Amino acid sequence: MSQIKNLTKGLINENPVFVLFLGLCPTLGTTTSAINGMGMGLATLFVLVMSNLVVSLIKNFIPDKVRIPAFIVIIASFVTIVELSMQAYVPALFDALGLFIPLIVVNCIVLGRAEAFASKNNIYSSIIDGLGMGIGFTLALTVLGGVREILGSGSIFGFKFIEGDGMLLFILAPGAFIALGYLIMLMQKIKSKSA
Amino acid sequence: MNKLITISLSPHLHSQDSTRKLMTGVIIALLPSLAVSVWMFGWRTLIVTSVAVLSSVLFEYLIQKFLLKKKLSIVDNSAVVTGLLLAFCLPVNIPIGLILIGSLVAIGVGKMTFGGIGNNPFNPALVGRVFLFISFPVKMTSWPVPMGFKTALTDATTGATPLGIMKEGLRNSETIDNIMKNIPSSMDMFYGKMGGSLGEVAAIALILGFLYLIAKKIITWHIPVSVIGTVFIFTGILWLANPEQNADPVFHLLTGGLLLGAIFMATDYVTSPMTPKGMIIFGIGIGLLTVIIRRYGAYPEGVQFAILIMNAFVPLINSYTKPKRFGEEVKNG
Amino acid sequence: MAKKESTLINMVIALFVITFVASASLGLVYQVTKEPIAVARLAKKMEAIQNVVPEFNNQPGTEEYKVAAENGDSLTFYPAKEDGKLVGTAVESSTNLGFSGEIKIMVGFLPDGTIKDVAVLEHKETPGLGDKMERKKSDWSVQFQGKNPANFKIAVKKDGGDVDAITASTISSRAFCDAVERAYKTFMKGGEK
Amino acid sequence: MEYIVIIISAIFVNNIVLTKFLGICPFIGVSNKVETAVGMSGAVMFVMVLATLATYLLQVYILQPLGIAFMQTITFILIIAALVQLVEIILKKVSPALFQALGIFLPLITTNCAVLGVAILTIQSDYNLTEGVVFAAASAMGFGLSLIVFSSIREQMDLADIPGGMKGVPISFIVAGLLAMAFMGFAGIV
Repeated sequence: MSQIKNLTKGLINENPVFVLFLGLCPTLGTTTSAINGMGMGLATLFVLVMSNLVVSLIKNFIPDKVRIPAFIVIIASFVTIVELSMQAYVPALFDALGLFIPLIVVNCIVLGRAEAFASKNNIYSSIIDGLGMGIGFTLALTVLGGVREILGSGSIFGFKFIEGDGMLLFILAPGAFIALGYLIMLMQKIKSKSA
Repeated sequence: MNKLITISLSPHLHSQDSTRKLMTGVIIALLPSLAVSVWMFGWRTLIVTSVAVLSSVLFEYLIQKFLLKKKLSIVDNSAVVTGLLLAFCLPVNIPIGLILIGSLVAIGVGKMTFGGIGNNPFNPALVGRVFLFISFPVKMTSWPVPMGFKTALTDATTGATPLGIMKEGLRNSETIDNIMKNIPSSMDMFYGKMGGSLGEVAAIALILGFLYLIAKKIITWHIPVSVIGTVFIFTGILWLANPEQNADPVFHLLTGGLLLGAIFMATDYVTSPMTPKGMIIFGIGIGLLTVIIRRYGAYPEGVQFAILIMNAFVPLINSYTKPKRFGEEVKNG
Repeated sequence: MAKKESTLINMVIALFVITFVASASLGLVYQVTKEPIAVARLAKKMEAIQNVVPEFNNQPGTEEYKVAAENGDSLTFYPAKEDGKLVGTAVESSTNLGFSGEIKIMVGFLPDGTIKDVAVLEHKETPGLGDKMERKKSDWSVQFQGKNPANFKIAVKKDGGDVDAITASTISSRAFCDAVERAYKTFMKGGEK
Repeated sequence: MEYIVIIISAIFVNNIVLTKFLGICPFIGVSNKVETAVGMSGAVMFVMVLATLATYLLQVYILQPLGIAFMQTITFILIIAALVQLVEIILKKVSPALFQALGIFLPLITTNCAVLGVAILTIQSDYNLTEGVVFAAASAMGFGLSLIVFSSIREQMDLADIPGGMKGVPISFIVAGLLAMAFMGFAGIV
């Protein structure tokens, strides 16, 4: 029962983007379309699950004073693995996400979960926690990317439903901030109603 | 021109009545420009203006009533002014749908999101206008050639604004003399015979409005004069230094939205500094940024961006220019 | 199991082991992905080459050569050959005149200097405006097909050329023309290999 | 001339916060007061320049000669983390006053993606060492400019009657969006 809670808490109640306001840079920077947002989310999900797994696996071997550098090395390794694999197998997506792939390493969600959860819990629940948070993050990015794509290019997942262009502002930088601002407000409304 | 507290006048009034009176004054001051626009661009001017005004008022009403559930403030006419100013920044051949989007953004995002009148850091009409400009660059920059009531509204007969022609020409490294051949004479520009947005073309009508506002003490001279003076001096220096590459200062004063922005938009109480000193700093900033964007930027016109950017600096300007009372530490506000 | 104490020796060992394992596994992943990355990079270029020159059966990507351009720069040429006979040349060209940053394009020439086609490799132009130079966004660049710059002036009409500019994106269009023009000039100078 | 272009571009045209979305967390997190914003900007400027210097040297003299450029992410972040620690220790010893001013922001900076982002951008843009350092300093200035302007607006908004749902983070994003929109006017200046 509690495992299910662990898995779903990242969706709404503890959504890393909409509620905890973590990982905002990639959230704004990569969501010019739903598919880009989803790609970024999945890349982060992978790093999150793997680093949670490894951190919880070796937590007892790491002396307390050096745990943060150790976590950073572990996270950075998985980020590099994602970086290299994406370059090799999905180069177009890698080009679209650009700088934000290496920047997963400083995404507060990843280090935050490693420090706050994985270093204290067993492997199984750490994986579930990583999955939950990762899915919540992916969901948030996909939704924001979707909203911006619908408003900005008149399409969703690349499927065009109006002629010509949408409101270009939404695929440019200002639109990212504005769309996220209103989405957070909506999410908080939904959350306060469901709670 | 939205305001909550009258800061430039004393005694300090903040009743809805006073807001309403000021707003009505602004509306009257805008009428000469509207008249010239109708003369230059034909009846569609009135359609564009009324759609913008009505939709602004409607959106303000709907948002206040159903989203914010607050006391209604429609009666203070500030939404009418926002709608008018927005319409004045649009080309006359703009599709109706875009006007609706513009007023929704102006009122919804620019104003009501911040809690309505008096709380917004950015000028709502400019928020709407720049939003449209960036979102629909093609539709927002096809200007009909003014031909009075015969103004054709099809794409085939659009022309550029004088500033657009200037930027184009300079990019092609043509000389000013050559470019000027394609630009209406200063006299034509003075009474508004040029391509451009509805309310920005006729310098004479805008100046009339300015004199009315000053006479009625609705605004003070500080902001408009410092904006216009800065533009005049800065472009004058550029012109004297290199007349081959820079248009003369008179050209810069008469073209684009400079007068409209300086007189009616930069002077918005809510989004401009409180003290005369602050107003002058604010005005100089707008003037400098306008010239920098016009001369060096990608966009031919910079007034709208310049005012928005300086809007953002208003709290800082206020906290450095606000007089201290009785030596107490004054909180930024 | 008890948590390790934070003694110096423990800390050094722990960090060393982690760093060592991390570097080793990264090295491994690097070895595995090295080839696919190279392939992916080449594939992108090859796709552009294929799009702009007639059919060929050699390896233009491995027969590339550089030709000096006007301003001391040099452009990369990819010869396309069918059964050893030159059928076209893809020229990688670029310009800094874009609205926001560099634009890289691939221009394919037939041996007589006629443009077979053009393709965009990289650009940072405004979405919805300047990005219409990409074929997948609009058909704007089709107008270059089959034109010979000897009798088709590669410049936008506003500049007295023969190219229709993208609506509201004269700067991007002009930059694009500049890159094509550069490719053409360089091609005529040293392309007859 | 090159340097002026880099500086204007990094501060206004391609502001790292408003157009590149780097350093958003402190932008939203520590922008309640102008005073804190100034402190944070100073600390970021300090670390960003040092980090860019260090990572540049690392990239050019170690990673590239050894052919292990793929280790970029992992080595850069370690360097930055170590650097922040080092700065903290040295500042504490050498200049307690400065430490007082910047100290509380330093731990936050390791995970400020603007620092790593600028370090990587310097490499990607093929800058040389001086250009890189100028770019880092100008980027930090751009960060500081937007942070300070933004915090002054937020201070003022504390007094405004913001609707319930928009209070706090949502309204901050709207302001940031409108600020980014206004800054688009700088497009094409360099």
